[in-house]
Amino acid sequence: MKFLEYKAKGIFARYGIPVPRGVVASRPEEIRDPPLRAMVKAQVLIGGRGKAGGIRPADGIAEIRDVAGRILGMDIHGYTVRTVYVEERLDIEREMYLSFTIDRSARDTLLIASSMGGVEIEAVPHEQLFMEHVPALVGLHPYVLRALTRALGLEGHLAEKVADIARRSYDLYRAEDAELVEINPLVITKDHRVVAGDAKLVVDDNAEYRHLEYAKLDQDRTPLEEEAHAKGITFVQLDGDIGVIANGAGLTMATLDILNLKGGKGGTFLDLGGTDDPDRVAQAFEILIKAKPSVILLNIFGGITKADTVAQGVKRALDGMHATVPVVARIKGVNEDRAREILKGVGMHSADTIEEAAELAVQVRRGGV
Amino acid sequence: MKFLEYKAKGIFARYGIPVPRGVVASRPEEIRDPPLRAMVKAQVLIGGRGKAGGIRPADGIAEIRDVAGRILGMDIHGYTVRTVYVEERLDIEREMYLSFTIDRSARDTLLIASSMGGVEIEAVPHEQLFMEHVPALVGLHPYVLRALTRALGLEGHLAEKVADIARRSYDLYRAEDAELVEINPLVITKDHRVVAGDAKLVVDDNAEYRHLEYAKLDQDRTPLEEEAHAKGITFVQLDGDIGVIANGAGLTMATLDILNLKGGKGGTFLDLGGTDDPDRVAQAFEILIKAKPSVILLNIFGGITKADTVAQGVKRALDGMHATVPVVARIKGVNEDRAREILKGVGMHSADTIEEAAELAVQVRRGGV
Amino acid sequence: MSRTAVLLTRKTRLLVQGITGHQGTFHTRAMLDYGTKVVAGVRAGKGGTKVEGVSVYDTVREAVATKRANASIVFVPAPFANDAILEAIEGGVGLVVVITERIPFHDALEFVPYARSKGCTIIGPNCPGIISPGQSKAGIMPSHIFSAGDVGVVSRSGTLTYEIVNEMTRAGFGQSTCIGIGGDPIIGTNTVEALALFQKDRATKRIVVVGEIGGTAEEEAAEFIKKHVTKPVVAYVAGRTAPAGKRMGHAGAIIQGTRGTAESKVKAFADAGVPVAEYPRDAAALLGST
Amino acid sequence: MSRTAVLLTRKTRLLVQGITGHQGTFHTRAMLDYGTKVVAGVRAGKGGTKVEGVSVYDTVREAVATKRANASIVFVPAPFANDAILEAIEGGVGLVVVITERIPFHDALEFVPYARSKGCTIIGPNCPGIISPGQSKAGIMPSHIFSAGDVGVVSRSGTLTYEIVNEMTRAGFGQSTCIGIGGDPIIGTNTVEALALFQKDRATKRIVVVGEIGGTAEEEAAEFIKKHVTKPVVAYVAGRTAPAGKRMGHAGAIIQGTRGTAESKVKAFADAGVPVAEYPRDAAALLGST
Repeated sequence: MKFLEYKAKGIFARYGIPVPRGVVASRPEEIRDPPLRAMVKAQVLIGGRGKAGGIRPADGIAEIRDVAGRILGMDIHGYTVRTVYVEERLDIEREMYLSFTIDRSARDTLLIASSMGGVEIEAVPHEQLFMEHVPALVGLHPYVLRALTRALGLEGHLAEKVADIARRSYDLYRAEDAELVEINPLVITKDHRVVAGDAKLVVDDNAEYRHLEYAKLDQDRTPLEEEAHAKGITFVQLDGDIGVIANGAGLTMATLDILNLKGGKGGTFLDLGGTDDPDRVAQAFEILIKAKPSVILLNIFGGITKADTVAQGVKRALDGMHATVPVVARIKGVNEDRAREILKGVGMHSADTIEEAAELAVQVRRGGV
Repeated sequence: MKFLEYKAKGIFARYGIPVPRGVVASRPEEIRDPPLRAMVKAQVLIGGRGKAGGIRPADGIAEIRDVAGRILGMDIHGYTVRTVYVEERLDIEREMYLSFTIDRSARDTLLIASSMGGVEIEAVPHEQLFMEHVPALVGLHPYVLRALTRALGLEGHLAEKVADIARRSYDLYRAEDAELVEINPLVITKDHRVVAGDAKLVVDDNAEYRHLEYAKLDQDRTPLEEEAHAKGITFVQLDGDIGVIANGAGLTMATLDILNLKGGKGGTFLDLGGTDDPDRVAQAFEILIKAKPSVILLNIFGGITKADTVAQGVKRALDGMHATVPVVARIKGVNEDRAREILKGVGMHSADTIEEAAELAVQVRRGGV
Repeated sequence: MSRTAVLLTRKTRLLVQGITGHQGTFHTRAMLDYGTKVVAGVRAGKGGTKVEGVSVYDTVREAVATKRANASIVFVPAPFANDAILEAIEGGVGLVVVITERIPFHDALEFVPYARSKGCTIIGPNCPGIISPGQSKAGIMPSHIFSAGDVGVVSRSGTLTYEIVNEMTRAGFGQSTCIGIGGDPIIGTNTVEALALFQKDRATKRIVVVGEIGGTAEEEAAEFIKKHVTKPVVAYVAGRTAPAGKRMGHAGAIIQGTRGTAESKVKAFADAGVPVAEYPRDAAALLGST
Repeated sequence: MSRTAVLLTRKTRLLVQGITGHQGTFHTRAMLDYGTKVVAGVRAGKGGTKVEGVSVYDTVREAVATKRANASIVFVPAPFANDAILEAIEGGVGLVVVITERIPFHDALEFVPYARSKGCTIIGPNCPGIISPGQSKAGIMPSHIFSAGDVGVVSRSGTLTYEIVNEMTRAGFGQSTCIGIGGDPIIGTNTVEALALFQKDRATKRIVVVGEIGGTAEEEAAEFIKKHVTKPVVAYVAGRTAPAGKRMGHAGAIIQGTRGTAESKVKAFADAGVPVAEYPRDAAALLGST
């Protein structure tokens, strides 16, 4: 789960992390009582807003509304700006970087900090990064914070403030099941406050059941992905036109790769998982059909999965939606012959291997079959 | 740090563990608004109150005051009752046992429970005990509580209540740096409440700095031990008459043992620790002299400890208190010759080994020297 | 005759946590049919009953004490899985196979290092389990596609592995042990650790690594192979066409910025002298040329 | 010539945490004088300074990176000791000797198992440290009473051990390594673990165990000796006259109910065929007859 900046900042504030004062709006005239020396910031779930012109200064209510009006509706890397955040403009003395994230290799949490803030962390040279693991079994102890503030060259009150923000960020990271808590830039103002200039928060989708309050947030999903998510279906929209559906994430990825090697391009990643419940299969196919693929490529390798009930689900969806989209299927599993029978009834093309199925799908798309 | 029952129950209540309603008093006439069906309970830091007659039922204010008057001032295993706790008398359906304590061998926390409550846990047969470790690194998880309530033969609401009390007891154990959190009996009342019938709490002395609010509690110490504790001196009063002082806990114990083998009996355990600061030594000796020993046996094995400054401290204390108690000393360490000189000046007897020193102390005590 | 294998042999005494659920019951039957010594099931409140002829206990400790179980397979739903896994670790089993998917990784950040500190091996979470063909299966994979042999297989995915193993079996390359290490970002046994086990195992002569996008497990595996693996290794990497920033089904299968791409993984294997199959079925063919 | 020893040898590169304190500075000098390779000190805020010629760093990580320290000795006061110990463990040293006394045992309940999970050995807390005579000292014991030899000494106490070792040295029984395991209830390395190290160590031919009342370390040691120790062992137990329920100086030296008595410990040793000295000085004499 990703969070728009203003929502992330709301959560940060709950943990006592200082954030600038701000107001949110989806139309210029909604902006009331904003900070009068402001930054107007596009709220989109993608980086690079600043360079794209999505973050601009404005002074006074009139200019703020004017600038907001120009930012609202902008397209930033494919994302339409529907919300702006009008925030107190900070007098920046120094910008730093601070984040907690998961280190998969070390199977541990990684604290990353840098005295180079306000830029993409990937662009910061390795020797400019402070990195320290924070093991979940013992938690964040003062020695890490001492090393952190030392690496940032901070002393006295500023060191204490940054250490405190780091401690609170880690609490947030743990308690909110975050994958990423990032403050970039972490700003020292000219009047010696330490404030989260930006706030990025990504929460583990698998922990949604522990944070039901987040379930309805704006997500980085297309409307169809959102619909699939609501139904518990693993679905990603891609930029090709062949609808790929398979069982298992790895197999679905491999099917897309093979399709590509055969000259086709996948328009969907749809992982049926282990299900052979015809109702679930039908639901998944409905999503798939709504994605308007030119052809559907179905690849089931079901050692245990019952192929015939999968086929029933496919048939049910095609019939129910009066869909005429051609289906190329490669089905292996229990009752695979019966499955082929059922799908032949809806005009399905059949293949023995993924490779053949992929080739066939490409041919069908070209109108060659 | 040990706690009188009513103080322990106050802390238990803070953690949401149900305790009976009660009032505390040090004189019968102080008892106001007590539960009218009551148990009057002697508040002493020693077990076996019940058998000694320190816990008695009483009904109505008159009888309660009368019974309290008889309990106050009682001597229970050497402890004078200065406080009574007048508590709601429970209608007991069942008594159980629950505790969290430290398991030194396993270097872990041990949860002990039994469906035999209200008796000394040492007397309960091993097969009647439920025991499960609770590792600090991961904490108390539901599987432990499920096993616990199952072992106690509980189901439904009662199981939930007991699991909840166990969870809260563990929280208390961790947060209060407890060595022991014991509820014995843990009572199920006839109206299906689950209540801590008694409450025992022992907090790690080493964690006193994290719990300064406990520093002034009644402790299981003699007044002289209390005085020593306040001065940071490690001192235990024993029932012999020879004042033993040494440096290091193990060496002090060994000195007491050797004294015993030589026919003497130690009256004090006084561990000087690593200090050779004459002021600290003098303070320790003052405590020792107040214990009125017939002889003092001083044993210093100081590889690094400066023997002469230790001797200066001894002299200062003896001079300052005009004490005439004979001192037998065995001193090894830096400047040990100079130390002997100093102590010879105050009439000290000197020995080369602990064994000789112990023998000499016994002789001196018998007037043989 | 006793054969060696990695982690799981015919002697392994398995208990099933969550045996009374649909999946638990179904796969208990399937594992029994395969010859796995499923000695006990665990489900609080169902102690004393039987599932597929297997005695059910209320706690892991009872199951271990009564039936000398030394491994566990976990089917318990995600919200209760952490508890079940800790119960298994504390109960003293040496191997815990976690089938459950969608466990929050913050839970794994605790139970994975804790298991390690107790000398307990975790496989998964979110994995198909482990099978030593002809000996035992602690997992949900279709048994009939496997055959006993000398190829060790380590994989981040389920059905894709079945596809590859099926082809291997048809081509005559039987398997010593197949470990589905799982598709989550935090897993108990990673690719490098599985490789180390196969390198040591006498029954394993060759190794297949099935990787996918996300993280750097394959890059680390390639590095490890260069330094420590003397047995021939072939690899397949899924997700060559996956876009950046999208989670491809597995919680761990995501390209983040420029990290975790298939190109990087394929290149790392190539640099380590590990042939990488273009199509899944080619893995078996590549094995033939090692 | 390189000699074996337990845990600490002349090659050990020691860092001192809390080097700028009175005790830290004093014992840094003493350890240097003994020949210990004290390669660095750590004290936050004092990085860049020197103590007794030893470079001080702000963090353990810097000290390890710059000076390749592989062991640490902790003099940091109790309220900050947990933090210092965790810093040492995470900093990657393999041995942490904790001199600090009065550390709450709830802290030790965390750092002791955590150290173990990271393959780090903790000695202490509340201990005099460890010395391999003639090689190195990571501790606060008076150096001059020790002599190199073949007796391993494990002890829960400080000065009492000096007394015993002094007598051993006079009687010609030099020591391979002496480990003061500490007087706290929760310690990083216990008597059994020290015995296991001595049993394995080629430089150790005989062993002295110095025990005291409280807990069951000696009973477990006796059991372990019976089963696993082939080298001769003699013992001493302090506290035969200690009353029940009183803490005798060490946090761990307390008879609780009927548990932890000297009688029980002496009996356990006798049952295991371990001679128990009546007087501390007798330990040396008993060694002569083993």
